Amino acid sequence: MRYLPLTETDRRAMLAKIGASSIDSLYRDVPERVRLNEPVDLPLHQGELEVERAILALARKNLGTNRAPSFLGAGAYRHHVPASVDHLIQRGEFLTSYTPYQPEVSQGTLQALFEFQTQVALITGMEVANASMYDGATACAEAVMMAGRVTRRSRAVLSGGLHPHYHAVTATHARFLGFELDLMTPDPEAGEDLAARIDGETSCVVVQNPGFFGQVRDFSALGEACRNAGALLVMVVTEPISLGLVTSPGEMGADIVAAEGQGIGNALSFGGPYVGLFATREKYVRQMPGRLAGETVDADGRRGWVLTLSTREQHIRREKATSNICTNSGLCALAFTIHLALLGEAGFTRLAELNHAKAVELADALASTGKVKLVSESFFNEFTLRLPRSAAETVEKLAERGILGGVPVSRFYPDRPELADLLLVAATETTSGDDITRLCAALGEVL
Amino acid sequence: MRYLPLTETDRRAMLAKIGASSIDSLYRDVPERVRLNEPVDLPLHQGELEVERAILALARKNLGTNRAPSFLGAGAYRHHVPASVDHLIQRGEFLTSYTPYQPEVSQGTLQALFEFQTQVALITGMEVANASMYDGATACAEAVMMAGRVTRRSRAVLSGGLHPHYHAVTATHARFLGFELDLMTPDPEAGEDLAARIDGETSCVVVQNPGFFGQVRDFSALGEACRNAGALLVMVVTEPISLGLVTSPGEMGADIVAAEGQGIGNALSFGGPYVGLFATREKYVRQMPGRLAGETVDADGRRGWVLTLSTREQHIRREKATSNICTNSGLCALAFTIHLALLGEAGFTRLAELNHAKAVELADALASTGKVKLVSESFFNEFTLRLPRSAAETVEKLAERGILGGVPVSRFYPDRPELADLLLVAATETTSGDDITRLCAALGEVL
Amino acid sequence: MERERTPGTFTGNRGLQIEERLIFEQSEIGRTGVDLPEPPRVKDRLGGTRRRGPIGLPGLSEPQVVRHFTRLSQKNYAIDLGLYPLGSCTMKHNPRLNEKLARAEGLADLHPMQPERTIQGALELIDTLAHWLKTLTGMPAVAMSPAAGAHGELCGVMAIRAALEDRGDKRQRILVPESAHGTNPATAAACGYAVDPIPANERGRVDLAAFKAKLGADVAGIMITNPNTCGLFEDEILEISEAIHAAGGYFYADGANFNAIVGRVRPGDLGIDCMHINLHKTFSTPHGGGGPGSGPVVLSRALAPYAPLPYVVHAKEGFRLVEHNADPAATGKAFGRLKGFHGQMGMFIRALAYMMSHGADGLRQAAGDAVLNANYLLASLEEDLTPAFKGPCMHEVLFDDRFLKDTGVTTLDFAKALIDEGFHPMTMYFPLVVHGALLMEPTETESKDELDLFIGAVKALARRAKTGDAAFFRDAPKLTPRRRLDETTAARKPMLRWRPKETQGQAAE
Amino acid sequence: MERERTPGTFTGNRGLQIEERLIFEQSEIGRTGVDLPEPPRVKDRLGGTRRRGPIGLPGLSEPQVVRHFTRLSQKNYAIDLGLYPLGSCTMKHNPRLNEKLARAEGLADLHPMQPERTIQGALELIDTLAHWLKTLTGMPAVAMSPAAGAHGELCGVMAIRAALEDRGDKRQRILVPESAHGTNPATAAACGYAVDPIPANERGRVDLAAFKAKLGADVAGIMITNPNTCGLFEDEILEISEAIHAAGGYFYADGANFNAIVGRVRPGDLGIDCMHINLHKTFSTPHGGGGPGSGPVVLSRALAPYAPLPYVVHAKEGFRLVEHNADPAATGKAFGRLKGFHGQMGMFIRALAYMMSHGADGLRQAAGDAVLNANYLLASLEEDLTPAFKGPCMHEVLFDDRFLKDTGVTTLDFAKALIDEGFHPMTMYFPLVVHGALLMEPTETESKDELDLFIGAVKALARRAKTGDAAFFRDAPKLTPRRRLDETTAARKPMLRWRPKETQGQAAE
Ligand SMILES: Cc1ncc(COP(=O)(O)O)c(C=O)c1O
Ligand SMILES: Cc1ncc(COP(=O)(O)O)c(C=O)c1O
Repeated sequence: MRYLPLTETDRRAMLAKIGASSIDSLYRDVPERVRLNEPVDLPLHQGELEVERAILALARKNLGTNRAPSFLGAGAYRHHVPASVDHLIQRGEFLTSYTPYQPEVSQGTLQALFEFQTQVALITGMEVANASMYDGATACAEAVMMAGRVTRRSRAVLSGGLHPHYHAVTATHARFLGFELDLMTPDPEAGEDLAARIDGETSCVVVQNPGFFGQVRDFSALGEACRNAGALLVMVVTEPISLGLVTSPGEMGADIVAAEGQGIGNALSFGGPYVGLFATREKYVRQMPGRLAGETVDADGRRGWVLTLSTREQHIRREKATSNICTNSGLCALAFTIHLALLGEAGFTRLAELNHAKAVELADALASTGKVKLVSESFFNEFTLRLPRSAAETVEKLAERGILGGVPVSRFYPDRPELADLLLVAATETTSGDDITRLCAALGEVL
Repeated sequence: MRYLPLTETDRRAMLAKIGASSIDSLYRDVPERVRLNEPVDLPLHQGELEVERAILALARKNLGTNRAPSFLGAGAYRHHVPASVDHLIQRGEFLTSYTPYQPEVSQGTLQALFEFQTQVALITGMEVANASMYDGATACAEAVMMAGRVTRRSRAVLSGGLHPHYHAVTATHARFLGFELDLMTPDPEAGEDLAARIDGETSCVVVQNPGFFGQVRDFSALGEACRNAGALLVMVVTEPISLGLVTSPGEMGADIVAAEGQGIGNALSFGGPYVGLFATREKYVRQMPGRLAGETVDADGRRGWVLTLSTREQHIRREKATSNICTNSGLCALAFTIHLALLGEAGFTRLAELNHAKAVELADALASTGKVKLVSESFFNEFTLRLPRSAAETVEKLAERGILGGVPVSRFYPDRPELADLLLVAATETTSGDDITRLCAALGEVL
Repeated sequence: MERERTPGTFTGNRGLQIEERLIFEQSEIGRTGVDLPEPPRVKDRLGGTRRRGPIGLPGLSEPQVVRHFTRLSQKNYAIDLGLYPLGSCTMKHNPRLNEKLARAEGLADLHPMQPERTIQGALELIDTLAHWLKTLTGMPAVAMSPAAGAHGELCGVMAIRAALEDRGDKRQRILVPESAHGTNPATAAACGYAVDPIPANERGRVDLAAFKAKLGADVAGIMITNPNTCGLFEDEILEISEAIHAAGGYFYADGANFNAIVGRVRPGDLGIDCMHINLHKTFSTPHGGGGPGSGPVVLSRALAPYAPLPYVVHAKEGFRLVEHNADPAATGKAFGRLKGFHGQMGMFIRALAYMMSHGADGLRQAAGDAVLNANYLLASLEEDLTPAFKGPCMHEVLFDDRFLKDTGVTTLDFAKALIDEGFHPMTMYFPLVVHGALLMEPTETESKDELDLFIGAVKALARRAKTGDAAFFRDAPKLTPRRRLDETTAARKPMLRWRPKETQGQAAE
Repeated sequence: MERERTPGTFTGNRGLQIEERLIFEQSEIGRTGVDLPEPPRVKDRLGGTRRRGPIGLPGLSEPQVVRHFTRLSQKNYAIDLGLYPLGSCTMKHNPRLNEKLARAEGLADLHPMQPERTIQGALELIDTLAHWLKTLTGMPAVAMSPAAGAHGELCGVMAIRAALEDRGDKRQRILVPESAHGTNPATAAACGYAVDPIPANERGRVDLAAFKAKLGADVAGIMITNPNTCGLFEDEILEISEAIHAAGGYFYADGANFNAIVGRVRPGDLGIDCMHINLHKTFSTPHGGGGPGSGPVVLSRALAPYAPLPYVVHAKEGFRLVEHNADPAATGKAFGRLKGFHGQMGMFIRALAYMMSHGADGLRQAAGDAVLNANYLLASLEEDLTPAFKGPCMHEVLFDDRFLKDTGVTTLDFAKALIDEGFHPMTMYFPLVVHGALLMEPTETESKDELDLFIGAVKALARRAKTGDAAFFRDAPKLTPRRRLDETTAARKPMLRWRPKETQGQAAE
């Protein structure tokens, strides 16, 4: 077996040193009757070539977005990631290291995390950010729980423009941890009145910008309303590229930002691993979940970095920790940091402009087919269409034609017939004019 | 431009320091009338996404061996290269370093080259090897020139079983350097009598094993004949995997081995870059072309490596150098070394067995179609078939069916009608039973 | 071996050890490491939310970025560089084949919300991995979506609570051994449970009597790591599972140490109800400096109906992904959703490639070799160090700090001295049940040569400690990019981000 | 800054600097880093040549091999780590995009002998690259097959000789400036020519008078590097090309320094007949620790018919690859073949991606920035070092060792001290026309920051040298994985391979 360095000779010598007769005998503390004496009923070991063939055969049963015009979004976006990002995250020193518990030999990871935290703080317009969460949805749930700790209140208002998965994950935690949620109904037209739901028991209001249905809004007034009521404004972002063009949550008065970072640096990968961004105000830092890298000096007085404020965390604080998170999304955060370092201010803002322009182009092209109605008055790079018939069936028909035409809202809300003809459609810098033409033509056929 | 770190502000500051008004003014030594003042007539700069799309569009116009059953050989072989090989050679410290002229900060490359030289010496059964040549064909020409220097004789006998490209490259050098070649005619049946061609003017006899047409031979007697006549035996190997199963050139009495190393660690890549292996006897080392890494100690007495015997080389010896080679195939040699380190004795010999077994299976399957005749009495993983009609046309018809069915000998010898119905067919560990079935079936249709 | 306080060079570099500033300190306005086409001019539809001021991101070219992160990388230790015997963390070889496959076209470029007909291979892959996990654990079901071990713990404990609530049982307490990993109590608390600790016995296992004494009608379950964090197999595990079940509670197994027994013991045979599996430990998906991981949870028949959404089922038309309790193919009892989309696909690919490469035979051998390596460390070091418990151990071996008694050298000092020797330290001060713990997990992918070198270094240091050279240890490490860092100041005045020079003063407050 | 003679640790490691033995010293019999299926049992057809004894290759597992080469890699300096100002070598940023594309399916997996219909994209790619090269050089033809610069030189000089012979002209001499790279005279000799050196003038250029004096009916040609190896543009180049042509000879241009003028000067306008282009210099294909490279040769109308086989032509049915003089699409005059198959396709892909990324505008800017960076070094260092010639220079700047006069410090010592500062040294003792040459080529991919740090370090060292601290320099480098190596012994008793212990004694003889 190619991954096992011990030879039979080694094993014999080591057993002799140990004074044991066999490897099996080292398992003597395992009750005899549960010890397996034979390999389980699974295939035997295989070489690289065989494994590669088997897995690539599975890959070939899929239609990936590299091979089909794709307009899918709904919280996961296809962007071009520069080749150097993947090259660098594959360096063994990053890839095969653990959480940087020993700072003297982890300065690489630690400095990169410090840069990540700074970048996240900058693009969200917040004071501080942590070293990542699993994904946007879990970050959202953590934000709501944190708001509860900060305000010592137990009811959170969740916007109808919040991604349904974020809704659902937050609801799961609410159920088990025992806090209350005021769940607004799905709100494609962005007409809900959130301020009206705030009262003295409200820990936070959670909104998403751009909203799940695409609309971009200014939440400054809502932030003001929250502040007046002693509640926090939690803002969710599922497309981080939007932050290059849209006023940041921080400027709108957000107290906590929970975002999905996948759109920067990370592949679609069928939904994971992604990277949750989590940012807040400095004064709340000791209520934050997750790891934090901080600056300090070494014994020679040279600048360096360490993990810090770990008294918030499970390995120190155990049942009193701010979260149970341990392993996070380190390498995805690194990819995010490298991609955003490459983009820089100029590249990031231009990329956002480009995404928006493509979406405008797409929206206009679709509207001019006369078959669909644009629901989202404003949008960044994704919007909602109303179709003359079931969006789910339409998407199936497009798939038959080799086009990944968007995400039917019914996929998230199967029990709401009023949403059945809504389709989410996204464009990014990877969307070509030809893609748009093909989609419009195909829609012409199937609608 | 993403690769250029200087900003306009930088440029201005630097020009001020230099005391120049513009970058253009730094070109003042260029005669005015040949200075271009505008960009040449070529496309302007493009982003990664655009470049990637353009080049992948070209790639998609090809039918690669990953997507088609392939039986191509003739000096380039498709083998499975473990993923870690490519991972490691892409490490920036290997990929983006120069020839290890500064040994204190090049020990990585130097030690790897020392390991490469040792591996090459071991598999060829020779005493010493150099740090690589461009490819097998140029190594062969260098071997013949070296034999001339060693023996101070000027006629080389080239076997009819030698790869025609090796023939041709050697002939090119012979023409310009002014030595004589005794070129044997192509010899599919391996019937030539080489010993008879040796005389007092013979510098060397060059044979290939396995031969171009596939046959494997014992050249010990020829080596003896060479030795008796004061000539050298140069042995060429174009499929390095064969050395895991076939008696080594060294054991057969070769004085110089020139080989193509591509088959270990390197992709087909449409013919290059590949890696020439060059090995000889210790006593001839000062007549060798190419770089050599050697062991020594540092100022603290610790073992280390340096480039050595450079008084043979062009940068020291200029017109008296043993070769003009400078840049060689360093990174391909590294890939070779890593792959062979992974294989090890057990893996290398088993891989060779596997290749041979596949080829036997293929030969039997083809023979049993009754449509073709096996010309090669012995072979390693490639053999010659005689078809009932033009091999070139047959290959075209197979390609129409999505099968890369072999290399027609006429591609190398268009002027020899007697070879027009010969087809070279190879199998490796990547050849599946299904591939073989498809080839036999398709041959059944087209022949 | 003394190193100067200052590096002694003009640049601060030391040969190949190159200093590197933050990206923010290398910025020039307008510079970028990408080339993007000019966006077509359109009237924006941003509803008046267009950003006004600059963001403050730094501008670097591609060569600078590549160099920056290459230099940073060289300041890390890694499995690719040497032995990384962090107990409980399972730092084993990460095959590059798995990295390659996770990036394959048709996998890496799949969007999570594609129509099912276009993702049959992906669903089959998840289903195949699930089959391997169920077979290896002897459990009937598995929830694939948890993102890491701790997330899997949430999944398992939530399933327990959902099952209890489903039968109208509002139990309040979860029993957790004192030796447990911090995530266990944190998880129980995050699910609304009170945590009730159980002490260890003198053999390093759960104190059976103490455990039984805590059982009662309000005990929802017990969370046990097996092999436990002392590196020992809980030999009374069958009694424990019987007792918890008899008391109407459930048995949560923390599977972080499953690598010791994979292919040799099926946790299902031990009577567990659920167990998370850290694919990034047992099945070698890379830790990546902190993540991502993946923590599928196997479930007993009793808990299976409560598995969170989504999950893959076989249907007539092929594989299906059930995303809602209302789906006709659903159990209808899923306790909810834990994560956006469907789970850590990139990790699934790697884990499956790893499992297929090893096969049933190789996995069994790997577990055996891991245990052999740990016992070899125990046997080789027991004279110089003080084993916390009698062997044989499982995949990791625990020492306490008695061997450092009266030397003035702490576990931390000792570990830091190992860094200078070219090794990553073992896990320190965990588990909490022994004093000054040193927990070493070599894994099966270390050669005997590497272990012997490590043993030699540890012995030499132990002897040096005993000679009373405490200052040597207190000063260690001396040969690293940075020496010991001031963690107290870091926590007291947290500087969690870079700020431009002008405002840095304020920020530090 | 003194470092102990011995590393001071038990293992010999120094923190992250880890010692690594040869693979041969880590071997165990039977161990392997691959899993291959059992070969089916067949009767062999090896004609009795089956190998009998063992080969002696070492047995390592995959984790060991990955670790071995990762450790080795960290003992290298590289462009990815810092400034690599090796004059004449053009160590610039190597974009990873190019690496990715060279590995794309449909390119990396193409066999060179596939039928033409299955390789139309590959031939188009070669043709496109050829078009870029011809346009940038202003030359009508290009031979794509040479494997590196020196190989390109062979190609060019052979073409010259073939053309001369074709007109029945048996010239014997090639003129080569003394400042030329060693490959130039070596190539001329390898093509059967006598090499006749031409001196440099006091301005660092070809001495026009001396050159003209050497001209004659037996001069086949001249080989000139422009910009030359002193980093200067040959400002009398037009006179030179006129004179050589008037004498019936050809003008070979060594294009190793084309990067200084690409997009700004077309060599074709200078009257050259052929020029090799090191794609691994000007067009950034990575050097890979010594290769592979690629050396296409552009050719004038006079030489084009003699271009070696094979080459790509446009035909009705698409692109064709001409492999024989007898091919109806051939010129029939190709002087032969230089290499197996068709050229360095992997390098072509990278170079084309590089060119397309820069575009006509970016290439011109890149050349300008390279020249700017070199002149900035010249202006910043001229007070402390001694420039060999007056500027402006082109893409590299040459200093001699007058600034070290009477210090006891040599060019070599000075360069070695730079290594401790974290920089790769410049090219030393080349070109031969100045004493103790230091040739610095920063390239366009260095930032001003990095240059300023380098300038600071060089100045500090120059001042230190002048204070008379020669021992400091003689001892350098001190902070590297190895200190200065004994090259004399290495050459006197060459140990060119590892041998098992028993026979090592003999081997060393
Ligand atoms: C025993 C134990 N349990 C749980 C965990 C948490 O797993 P994760 O880090 O994957 O969330 C760990 C990880 O270190 C562990 O060692
Ligand atoms: C001026 C000059 N000519 C020729 C060469 C030889 O090129 P290559 O190394 O590609 O064979 C070099 C390479 O260093 C060079 O600098």
